[in-house]
Amino acid sequence: MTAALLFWLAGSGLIGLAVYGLIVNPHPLCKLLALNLLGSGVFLLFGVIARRGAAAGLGGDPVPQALVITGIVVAFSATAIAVGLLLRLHGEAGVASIDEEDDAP
Amino acid sequence: MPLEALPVTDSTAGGALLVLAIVMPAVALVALLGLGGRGARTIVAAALLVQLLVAARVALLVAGTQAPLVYVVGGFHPPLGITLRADGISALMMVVSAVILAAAAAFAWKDFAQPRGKPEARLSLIFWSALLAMTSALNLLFTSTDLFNLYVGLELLTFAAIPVVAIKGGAETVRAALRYLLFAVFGSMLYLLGIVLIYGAYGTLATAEIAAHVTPNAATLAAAGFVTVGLLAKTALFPFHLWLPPAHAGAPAAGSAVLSALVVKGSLFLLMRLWFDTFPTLRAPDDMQLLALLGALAVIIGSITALRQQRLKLLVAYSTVAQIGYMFFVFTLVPTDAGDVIAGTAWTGAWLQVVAHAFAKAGMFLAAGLVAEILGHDRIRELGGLSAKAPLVVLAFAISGLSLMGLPPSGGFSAKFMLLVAALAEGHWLWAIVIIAGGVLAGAYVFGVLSRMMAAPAAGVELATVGRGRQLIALGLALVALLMGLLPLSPIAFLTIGRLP
Amino acid sequence: METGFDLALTLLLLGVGGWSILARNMMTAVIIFIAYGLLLSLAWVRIFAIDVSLTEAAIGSGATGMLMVIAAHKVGADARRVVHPSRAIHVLAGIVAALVAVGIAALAFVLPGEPQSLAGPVMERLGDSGLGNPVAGVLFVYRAFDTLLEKVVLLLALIGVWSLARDEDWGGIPGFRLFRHHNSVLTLLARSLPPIGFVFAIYMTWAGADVPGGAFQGGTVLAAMWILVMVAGVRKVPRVSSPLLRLAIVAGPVVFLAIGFFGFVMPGEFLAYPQGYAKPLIVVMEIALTLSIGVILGLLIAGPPKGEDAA
Amino acid sequence: MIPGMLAMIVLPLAMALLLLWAPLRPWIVRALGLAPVPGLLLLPAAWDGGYSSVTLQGGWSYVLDQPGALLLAASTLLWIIGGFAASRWLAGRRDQARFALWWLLTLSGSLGVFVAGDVVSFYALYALASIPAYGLIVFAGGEDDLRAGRMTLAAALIGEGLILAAFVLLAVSAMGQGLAIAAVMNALPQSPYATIILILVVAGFGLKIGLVPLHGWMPLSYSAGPLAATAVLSGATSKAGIIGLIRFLPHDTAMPLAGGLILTAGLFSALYGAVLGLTQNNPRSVLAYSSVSQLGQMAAVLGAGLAAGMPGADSVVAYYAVYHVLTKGGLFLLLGAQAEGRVTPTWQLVLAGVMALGFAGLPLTGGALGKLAFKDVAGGGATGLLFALAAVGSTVLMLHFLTLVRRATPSADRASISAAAWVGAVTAATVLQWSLFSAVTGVSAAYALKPGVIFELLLPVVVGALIAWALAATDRKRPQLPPGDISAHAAGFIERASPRLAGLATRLETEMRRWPVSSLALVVTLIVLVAMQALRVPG
Repeated sequence: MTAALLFWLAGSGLIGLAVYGLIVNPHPLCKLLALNLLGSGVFLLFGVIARRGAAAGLGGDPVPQALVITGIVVAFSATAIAVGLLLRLHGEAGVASIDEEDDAP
Repeated sequence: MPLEALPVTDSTAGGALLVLAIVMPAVALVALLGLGGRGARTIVAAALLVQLLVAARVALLVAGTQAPLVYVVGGFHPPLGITLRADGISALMMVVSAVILAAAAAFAWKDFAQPRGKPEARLSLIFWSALLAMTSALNLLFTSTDLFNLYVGLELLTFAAIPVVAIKGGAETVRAALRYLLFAVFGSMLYLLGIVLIYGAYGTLATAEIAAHVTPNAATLAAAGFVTVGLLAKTALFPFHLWLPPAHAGAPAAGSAVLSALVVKGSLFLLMRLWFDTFPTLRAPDDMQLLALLGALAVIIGSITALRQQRLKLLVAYSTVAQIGYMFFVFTLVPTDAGDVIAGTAWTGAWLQVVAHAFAKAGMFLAAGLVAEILGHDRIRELGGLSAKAPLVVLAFAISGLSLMGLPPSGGFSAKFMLLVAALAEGHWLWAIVIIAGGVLAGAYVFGVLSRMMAAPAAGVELATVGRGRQLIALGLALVALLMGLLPLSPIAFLTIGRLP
Repeated sequence: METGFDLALTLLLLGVGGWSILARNMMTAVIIFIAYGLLLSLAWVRIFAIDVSLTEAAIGSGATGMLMVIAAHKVGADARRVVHPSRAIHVLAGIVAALVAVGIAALAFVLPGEPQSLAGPVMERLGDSGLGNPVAGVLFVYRAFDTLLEKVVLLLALIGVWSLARDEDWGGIPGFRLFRHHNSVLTLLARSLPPIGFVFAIYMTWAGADVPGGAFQGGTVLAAMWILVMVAGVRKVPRVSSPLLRLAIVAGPVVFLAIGFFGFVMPGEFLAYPQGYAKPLIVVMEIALTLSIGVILGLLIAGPPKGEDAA
Repeated sequence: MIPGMLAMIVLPLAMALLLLWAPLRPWIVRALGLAPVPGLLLLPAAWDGGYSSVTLQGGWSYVLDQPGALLLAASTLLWIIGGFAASRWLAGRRDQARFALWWLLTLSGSLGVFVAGDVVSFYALYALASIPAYGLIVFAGGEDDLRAGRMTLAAALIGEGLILAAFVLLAVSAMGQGLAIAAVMNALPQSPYATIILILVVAGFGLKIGLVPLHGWMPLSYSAGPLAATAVLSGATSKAGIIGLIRFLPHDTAMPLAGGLILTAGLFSALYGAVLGLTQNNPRSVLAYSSVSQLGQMAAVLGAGLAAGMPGADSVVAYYAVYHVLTKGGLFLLLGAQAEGRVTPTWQLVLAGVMALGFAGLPLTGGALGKLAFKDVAGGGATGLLFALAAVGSTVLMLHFLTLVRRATPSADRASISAAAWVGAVTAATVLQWSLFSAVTGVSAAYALKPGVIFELLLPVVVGALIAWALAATDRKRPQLPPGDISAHAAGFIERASPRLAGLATRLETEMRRWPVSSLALVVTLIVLVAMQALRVPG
């Protein structure tokens, strides 16, 4: 079970990194990347919880695993819309920025 | 250690209606995409009509049996499967959202028409699909009892709202949509983290099972924190409202109406559901002061900012920021001992605020949309001549404003009065002062706009004519908010049907 | 030995993840993120979640990575033009992020009591459905409602991306934001790989009922093949208004909904399967879904329709 | 009675609604004087002193008692006279409908508030009487009008807020006993919030009646806007504050301290208004200060009644107010008639002088009867002396007003309010006052004709006249103060400071709306929320 513990720590660290990046990285694409990292960290924690619940001859609890799959698809959908939006914004404004005041002249 | 099993709740008569409420819009959405946008409006009209009937039937059944409707999807009981459940507040919100969605659709009927004989139009396909998805997502949020299923519902709602915001194109609205999406996804990730912890602690995602076993251990407290904060981001409570004003001001009028009236309420509903029904024993009104504090800041700063807006739609959007604030007092104002008169008063006041704001704000956004159409702009300084040209629009704005100001008779007054009674009875003087001050500020911004509307038109301004039907829709929604004020000022029993403990 | 591997993997994940956050160049950040995704799928294998590992590799790293590479290619130059927040914000963000990370990490040691698991109940009733893969069981039997809604989410993502088309381009061809190479090797690959990929995708889907795999993994393979064909210019890209394309998009959800509603008739519950027919129905549904998912993923990556000339 | 009460509230609202239909607009504008007519049905109640009430579905209730009926009678007549004057003044003007809309809304509230029987109805009708007045004041759209309108609206909204707080506390005190005014007032003496409720009631309604130092908005407000509107606002709607004090000060319990304080505040207002009014050169502003003084006397009498626990004070004050409703309205209408461009005939000046001195208690006027009626409540001794001093002040102030009226150069405004309007109003005041005296006091009106009584009433007037003569004779330049004096200064300060405060709030909002700040705040909120919860749970 050390793997589970190690990956829990990895997940926590990844969430911390992602939160940091989400706050300070100004470009929406970087924020999007941070969000995906945040998502993967959360999913990893769920995976560890699944692993803790190994029983009935399975290596992990299948319910969280199935939920993570759904979660990954939902996160991907968000990414697709966000990429569409930021490319359109880039096309319209010349630069994709999320705060008006971040548009450096 | 498996948790001790709760008595199994089976589907009740009429429970299948809940499935229909969620799945029928999805069926319509699939049909819309598959058949192309050409039959879009027919499909939407049918779907929303079904929605109205289903919601009304659900409300009648809940009121008739005085018990919640339950549907166990696929026959698999929790914790394996998912159960849908409609209690009093679910039924109320289902009816409210069905009515407002239908009104918004009727309002948008011409704007998003598919030109006859032309190839499928983008506006038509996108707008109607998004509206259908919203319907489905809202009903899911109102009835699901599975935390992960609710997560899917939250995302569905956000993804349905994004195209409505971005549909007009233009850098401003696209940026608004992007802000909204990124911040909302941030929120949902935090929510998801919370439910991961809950699953880790309790091995189930069903709200009833969690409520029965919840203990205030570290994991649960952290989970509650994550879930709450995630939902705050989606509800746009100050200072997490960064996305709301540009998004709600940038969408087409019917879209803004639905976004402000219903979409922000989806996550708020879930937040209330969680604290009152899922972690009832965890909620200590004193710890919730933080939420009340943010709510108070929202009321004051949102109202002042609204007062200083130059554009009507932004003013209305900031008014939403302020009005959301009132709803967050409920977490402190409802005492923990159930059955208390004060508890019933605060609870009823909060739901009246949710519903009255939904109708008033929908009416106001539709009126603001008509204003922009008549004048060709929505600069508040140049609203002159409206009252002569379109008195019904001004009337709709005024009546909605009455409810937002909290003057009787209106739902807004009843809500505010009951929240005030609860606040003062429990000695929350500060919150009472904020609620009253918010009403004064709302009076100032509503009156500021009304007096401009009444002014003489500037010379040489061409005013367009808008259809009587759409004016009446805006007016009708505002009147609902007004008529709610005729309800007696006492706790409403319907709102407590089927509440857990 | 194994612990050493896990430790190394943990450190790598944190290092690579951190690098992708801190990298100044967006393209670098995105490419590192793809590498991170592959490392992550390795981690998923280590905690016995093969289905998740495949999904992570296909969607989390593959499809997401592809979208981000396209975006970084277009907007990479923005990096010089955006304004960074002040140092104070950096410091505060660092502090709160560290607090959150430490807080969550600490929970590992205090998760209450014995681990909770639904593995037992899942296996107990899995036999009724005839499926061999418990994850597929959860996705298509116990929590099929989630999965159904997730398909709606996917459709909505497509609507969201399409909503960004300009009105005059509507009905046109999804603008492949990829560079069009008329390159013989690519053409050769585009002609030879798809049949193999197609068979592989169907196999993954069909096998998903019993062993790790399923509609999503299959769909991703299908999408990859389709994109390859389009990029190489071997087949024309269909218009978004094409009825055939629309049919492919909704096929999966339609079959899913139809089976769901049939449940009302037999055995009498929405999204329940008639006794003994669960597995065949699920396989049919999964095949339809694979097709739809493949097309939708391809379209999501392709982006909103562009004018004739841009295609 | 009951249909009358409802018709009185609903008819103006219905007429306002009909304004939506363009073809009807000219007719409604012409019929403004008919809108208050249902109120006439309730006139008899002023004499018979009966009590009737009705409770509608949803707890809305309406009552008619003598104080309400007295105020209602005078206000209805003033609104009718004012309505016809306004219709005539509006003839041929642009934006007639807009004026009519605000007029009708104010009318509905102004009369309705006298019969409101439950807290919610009262609050609604009070708001209707106060807030739409804004539209009347800013009607012409001049810079001064807008400022006056803003001040009035601010005072009205803040007053609403104070009253709402008082009402909610009353509802909390009477939890479970309904929201009828009688029920909540029953619970007041035992309420733990009694003190604060009284403070809120006095401050809230004090704002409406310009109780010093809450009077700053009144001279500004009465100096702006069309005179027909000022007439009804100063005469009728200001009495919403009086009925508020009547309804929401306790009746049956003697509260010496609270009553004494209100008495003091009222008397201070009475003297303050009389003296400070002399610093004004605009006749409208002078009349406003006179209102401050007169309404202050009414508050003082109510305070004296509360201190002594005399329920009869309500009717007496309402009776005294009757004269003020019609005469104050009448004097504003006089200014409107005067502006017509003709020199005011001497008989009109004399009549106006007599009626204006009625405020000081000139014998045989209606005002003198009012003062006789409240003499018992007000008491003698030092208080009586102060009331007499107020009468002296009123005399000086009204003579100052007459000088201004005589000197006034008719303005170029093509206003045309007929002199019949103001003469009608003051006549109605006198007739009502004489015919009601015995019904209210139980003493025959002949009492007012006794030489001793006449002498007592005449004394302050004579003293006042002498002071006025002395002031005129010294020919010293009188100090000038801006309308609203210190209170206007304070309001001006707030007016200048509030944009800065609001600017601060919006800057804060802009800052919080930046992504890094907002997202940082989100995570901080998370940490604080979890920490708070964790600290509460031991371990």
